[in-house]
Amino acid sequence: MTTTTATRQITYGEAEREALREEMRRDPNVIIMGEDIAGAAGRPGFTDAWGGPFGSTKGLIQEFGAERVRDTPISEAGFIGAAVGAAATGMRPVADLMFIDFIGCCLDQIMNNAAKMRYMFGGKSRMPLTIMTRIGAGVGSAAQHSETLYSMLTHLPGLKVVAPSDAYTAKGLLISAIRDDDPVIVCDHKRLLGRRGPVPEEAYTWPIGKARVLKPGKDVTLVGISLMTGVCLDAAAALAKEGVDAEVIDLLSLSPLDDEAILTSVKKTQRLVVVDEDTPRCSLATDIAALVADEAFDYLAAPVKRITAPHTPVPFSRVLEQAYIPNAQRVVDTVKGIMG
Amino acid sequence: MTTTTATRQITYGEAEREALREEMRRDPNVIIMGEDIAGAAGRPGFTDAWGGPFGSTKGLIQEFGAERVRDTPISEAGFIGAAVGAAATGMRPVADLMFIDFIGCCLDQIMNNAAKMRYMFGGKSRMPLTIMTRIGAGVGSAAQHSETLYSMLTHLPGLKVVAPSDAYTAKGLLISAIRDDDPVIVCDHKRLLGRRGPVPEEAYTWPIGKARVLKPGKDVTLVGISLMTGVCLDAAAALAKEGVDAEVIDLLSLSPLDDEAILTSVKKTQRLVVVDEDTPRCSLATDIAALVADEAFDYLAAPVKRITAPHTPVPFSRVLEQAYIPNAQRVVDTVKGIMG
Amino acid sequence: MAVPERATLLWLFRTMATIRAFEERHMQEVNAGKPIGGGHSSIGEEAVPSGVCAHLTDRDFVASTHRGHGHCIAKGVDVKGMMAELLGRSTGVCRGKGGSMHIADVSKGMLGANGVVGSNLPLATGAGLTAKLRGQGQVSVSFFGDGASNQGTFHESLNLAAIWKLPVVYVCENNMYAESTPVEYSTSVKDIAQRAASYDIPGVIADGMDVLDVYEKAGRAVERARRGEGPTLLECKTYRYFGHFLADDPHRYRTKEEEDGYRARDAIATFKKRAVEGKWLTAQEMEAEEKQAYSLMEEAVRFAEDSPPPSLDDLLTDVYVSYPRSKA
Amino acid sequence: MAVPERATLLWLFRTMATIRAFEERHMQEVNAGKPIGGGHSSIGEEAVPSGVCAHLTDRDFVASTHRGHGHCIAKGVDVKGMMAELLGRSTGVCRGKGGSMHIADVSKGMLGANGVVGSNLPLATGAGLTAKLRGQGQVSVSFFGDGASNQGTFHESLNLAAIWKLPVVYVCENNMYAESTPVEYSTSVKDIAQRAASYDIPGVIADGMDVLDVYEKAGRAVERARRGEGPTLLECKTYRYFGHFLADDPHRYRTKEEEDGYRARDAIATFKKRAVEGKWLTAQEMEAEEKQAYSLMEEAVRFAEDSPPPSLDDLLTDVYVSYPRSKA
Ligand SMILES: Cc1ncc(C[n+]2csc(CCOP(=O)(O)OP(=O)(O)O)c2C)c(N)n1
Ligand SMILES: Cc1ncc(C[n+]2csc(CCOP(=O)(O)OP(=O)(O)O)c2C)c(N)n1
Ligand SMILES: [Mg+2]
Ligand SMILES: [Mg+2]
Repeated sequence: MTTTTATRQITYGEAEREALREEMRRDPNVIIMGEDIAGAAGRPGFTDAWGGPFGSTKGLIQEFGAERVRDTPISEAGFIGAAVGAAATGMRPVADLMFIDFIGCCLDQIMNNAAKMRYMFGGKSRMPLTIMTRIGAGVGSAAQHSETLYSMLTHLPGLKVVAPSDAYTAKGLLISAIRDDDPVIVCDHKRLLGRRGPVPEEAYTWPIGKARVLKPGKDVTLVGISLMTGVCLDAAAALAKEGVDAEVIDLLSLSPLDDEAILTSVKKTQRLVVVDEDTPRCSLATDIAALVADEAFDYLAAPVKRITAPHTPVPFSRVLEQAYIPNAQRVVDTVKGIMG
Repeated sequence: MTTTTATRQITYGEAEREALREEMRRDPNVIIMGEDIAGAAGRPGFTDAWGGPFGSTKGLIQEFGAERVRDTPISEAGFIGAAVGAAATGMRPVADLMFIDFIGCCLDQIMNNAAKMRYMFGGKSRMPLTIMTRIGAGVGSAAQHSETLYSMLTHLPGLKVVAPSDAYTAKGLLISAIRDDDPVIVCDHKRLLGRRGPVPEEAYTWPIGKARVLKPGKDVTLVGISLMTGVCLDAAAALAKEGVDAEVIDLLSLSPLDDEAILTSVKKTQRLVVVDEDTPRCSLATDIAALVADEAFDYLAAPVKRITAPHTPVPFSRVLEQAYIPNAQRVVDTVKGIMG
Repeated sequence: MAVPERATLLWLFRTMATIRAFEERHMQEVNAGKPIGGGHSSIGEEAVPSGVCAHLTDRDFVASTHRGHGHCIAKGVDVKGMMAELLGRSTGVCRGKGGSMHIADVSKGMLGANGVVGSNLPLATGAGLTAKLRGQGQVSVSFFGDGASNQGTFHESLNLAAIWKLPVVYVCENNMYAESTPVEYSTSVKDIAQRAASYDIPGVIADGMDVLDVYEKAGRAVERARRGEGPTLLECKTYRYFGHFLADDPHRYRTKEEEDGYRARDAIATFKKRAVEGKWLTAQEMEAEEKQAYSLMEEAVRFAEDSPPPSLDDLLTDVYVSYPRSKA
Repeated sequence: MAVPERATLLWLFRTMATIRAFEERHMQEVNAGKPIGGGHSSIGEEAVPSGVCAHLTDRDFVASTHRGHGHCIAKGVDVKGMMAELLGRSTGVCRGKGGSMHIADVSKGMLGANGVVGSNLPLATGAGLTAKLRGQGQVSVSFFGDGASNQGTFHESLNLAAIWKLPVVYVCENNMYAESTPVEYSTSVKDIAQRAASYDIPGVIADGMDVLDVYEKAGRAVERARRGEGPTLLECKTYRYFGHFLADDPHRYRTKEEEDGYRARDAIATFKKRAVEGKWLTAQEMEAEEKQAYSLMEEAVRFAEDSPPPSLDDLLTDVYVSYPRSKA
């Protein structure tokens, strides 16, 4: 399940578009809603002007029409709440939240309605809602368009949260999210959207709650999330040259967490470094560190390390932004510090 | 600094009211805004009908008038955003968010404006904003009025977050919050509001970022937050009877975190149990566990334990709600499990 | 105004009487300390859910508020299951996990009471979207208060429903107060219906103390929605006789005279009088309905009290639980 | 319409010319790949900030949008510091930490561009509250787009300002598009000014391509605010000549003819023509102003390029940093 034999290479964004198209064909209840997901809404002669701010929905309106590929006004609480209401009444909506930084405009609908209805109603309702959103720094968009922030959503019971790391997992996780009867937030790193990778043409799922080992190793476990998985792989390659055999886990699902995969790895390697672009407090990084400090305590040979962004907003200036984002060198240095 | 010699006993809620009154007298820029904080707004003959849903602002409108003790419509994004704007332009507002569960209605204003402006503007602005809000389960209010949730706010850079545990710290921390030039969220547990304790009459501050040791001990460190501090003290008393000498740390500030206090204690006791009413993922509990698993690793003699609410919404039925909230017995059992 | 047919009149009366009996009985239980957490009584406002829901079937949707018992009853939710819910029993409509502020029965199209003011308007809008996409003439109703009309969700929802011509009726229950805050303080317009102008949709005012006026105007709004002509904002002027929640003393913010004025126009009493005068229904049959409503409540309380509370296992069901694994 | 006095006319022209020169120069830098992150050009819309801010002093407040360069310039923010900010230099008005979407200068009453659509309206409302409490006749202005008028914050802010009679002018820059979305799709009313009816406040439409019309109508709104009579909603119909952001090709969603129509009414060109015809200002002095504006931009770019980037220490300043201690 950790690899694909596909040879066709497409981008992460194209893989997601394929997932959407296949699921919309498969199930007429699947609809997409968001700002400029088609573009030029209602303007005669100008269909699909944008196809989504990141092109993720390009071409879908031609096939599925404006009822199912539905541009919205700038009203995040309104249209995401409407997606929640549609999901509660039998549709299977995908809502596009352009940037995760805008979560504060619609969090009430997500946390108080989408995440809680099934529980509050004693299990007598379903909430097959998917929210796609974009995370991460590195493109010069500064403090209000560069957050990672998935830790905040992972904190909330009732939500599932995933963060694909490449085109293959992007398609598989998005299909799983759409088919899931609980609300799922899909966090796409903006710097992954254009990256190519092998993707099968047919529909397939990547199970929500399942991490994968991208590189086996015996000396230290590196857990990466989203873009940081690549940083871990780079660091592992550099470490290999210095004789350190790192195992790289690509987390993929933040909630539920694949604690088995993490614990199994750490019990073998006895060392853990979590690499997380989110800010450090009450984060995925602390979450995984705490898990291991409890359940793999007897196996640990060194302090559990976290490499994260600093506890600050994202700065604009390129030199600062680059310093903000965790990189392979920091991982290498940290690993060396605990290899003792 | 950990105790007071005051003998006068007042409730936690009264202590906060005193803090507000004293700060409003001291600084004409201090204003309070919120729903029903006076009540019967604009109705001739009916001043101060409520004095706040929890009575925290009772009597203030008589002394300071409706301009400074300002009832608001139900518009959390609007009035909390207005408090942010007022703070950016020279006022020192205290905004009342009735329950932390409503944070999703106004989070954008808090996370994108209040928390980031100082940083985004290169340090050229101040944000002396205080937000008072209520947390915690146990009063039968179910899923949308019982959340603890401070972990989510602690995650956000630029915000300070405090959670007093008694009347004394409630007054001292609220005064510190009001005088602080950064935004501070004060989380009051609804079940603490009516509890009495000794409180000095004059104004005093409890420093933000400072925990306190409420009971020294040598065998295990219990970290409590808000209502859970009392749970830790109860557990410590029960453990003492069984010969286990627990140290109880009352966290008080969630952001910034008093990591020195925690590390010093754990280096002595070699064992840590964090007791946190918030849900478990990406929480204060994991945050503190991760800190210790990194920086006090060499001192640890046992797995780092967290006792939290389960990863579910808060249930209504009393039997379920009681099972939801961490209690002293769970702490005792957990400590015994790691004393071996 | 045309008088509705007899079956409708009887339904309207029975529904109002059932709501009142339910609220009174619940209040009694709360005062006896039984369900913790209290609740928000809708006594005085019975005409609104009754007059509106008379036009709906189980296939239509309602999204409700913290003051939601009346909406549930008018939407056909089982009264015994409701009472069991409020007493936290496993036989409750939400198996005891929701309580008063989250009482729901999706199988009846009742999408839940809601503890967050203004939070239900987008939900109802989304249910309206489902209705539109399904194309089977379903309608969605949002009930919300005067206070809620100042939330941003009001604006966003009405705009969405207007541009998409969704079959939604936005029913503002203007009972003049949001907690202790008078509507003339909180709200920049005299009539909330006036705000329909911001969306180019009809804004209609009904007398919320007159079930036939509500019935008639809601009927027009529902028909418009079913015809695919889009949303309506229907403001019903009404009054809650008791405090915001059961422990609230409303005389801290309003006069006894004001209350008396509304009680003198009590929707149930007025209807009875007119029905007898107009010979629509007899006093006897209406009294029988009322008696029946109260005895139903006895039965409901007995049912609830005979039911077990949820089992501790229920704490962790109805949500995927990932962490800590099986340890909560 | 009375023609403003000569100094005002000159200020209006100079401000419009400076905004355009700034935007053009910035676009040039972006196209050369210098500042990453791009930016949102306000070319075509210069008349709006110019006509509004002509009535303000440094003691008044402005809260701005993602398309904020023009608002900054009209509010008197130093152009060199702005250019340095956009190029990420330590001499930027935000020391390089904010960038285009968060450019600000609180000392000039400029409370920041804002990257979240609709997020500035509550801020401006709060600044209006400060003004009201201070009682010194200060005024607060929120600029926002047609798209932003569908956000809940619009509704909540205007209601608050109306009930509290705050001295705020809400200026809607209706440029007919929110990204690629036409206003007639997103918005349930023909004129956004119509939404003033929801708050019982004046709703005024100005021709955003005519600086004198904006100047006159904004003047009335500002005076009303200064007199303590409360807020105004002022809709300025305008147009952005370029894409939503600099890489956006607007011909994917609008016609060349539509663009040409607006360009034919270009605010700067029209003003020049009228000023010469009316003998308010000479062509020479206006050309001198324009030249001056372009050479100021040369200077600004040079200043920026000669300035160092922030030091790495700046990453952790201007925010309390608690964790991880000094390790980031
Ligand atoms: C977002 C939010 N803010 C505040 C509250 C607290 N609260 C509960 S009911 C209520 C008043 C609601 O007034 P209205 O909408 O008029 O409904 P009514 O109670 O009169 O039926 C308030 C402020 C809440 N539940 N949710
Ligand atoms: C809350 C939020 N949603 C979406 C966006 C993405 N976005 C940035 S600008 C914009 C369009 C804004 O349109 P309008 O308010 O008309 O302003 P204009 O760009 O036309 O000046 C959108 C959707 C955002 N920045 N914030
Ligand atoms: Mg009301
Ligand atoms: Mg626009």
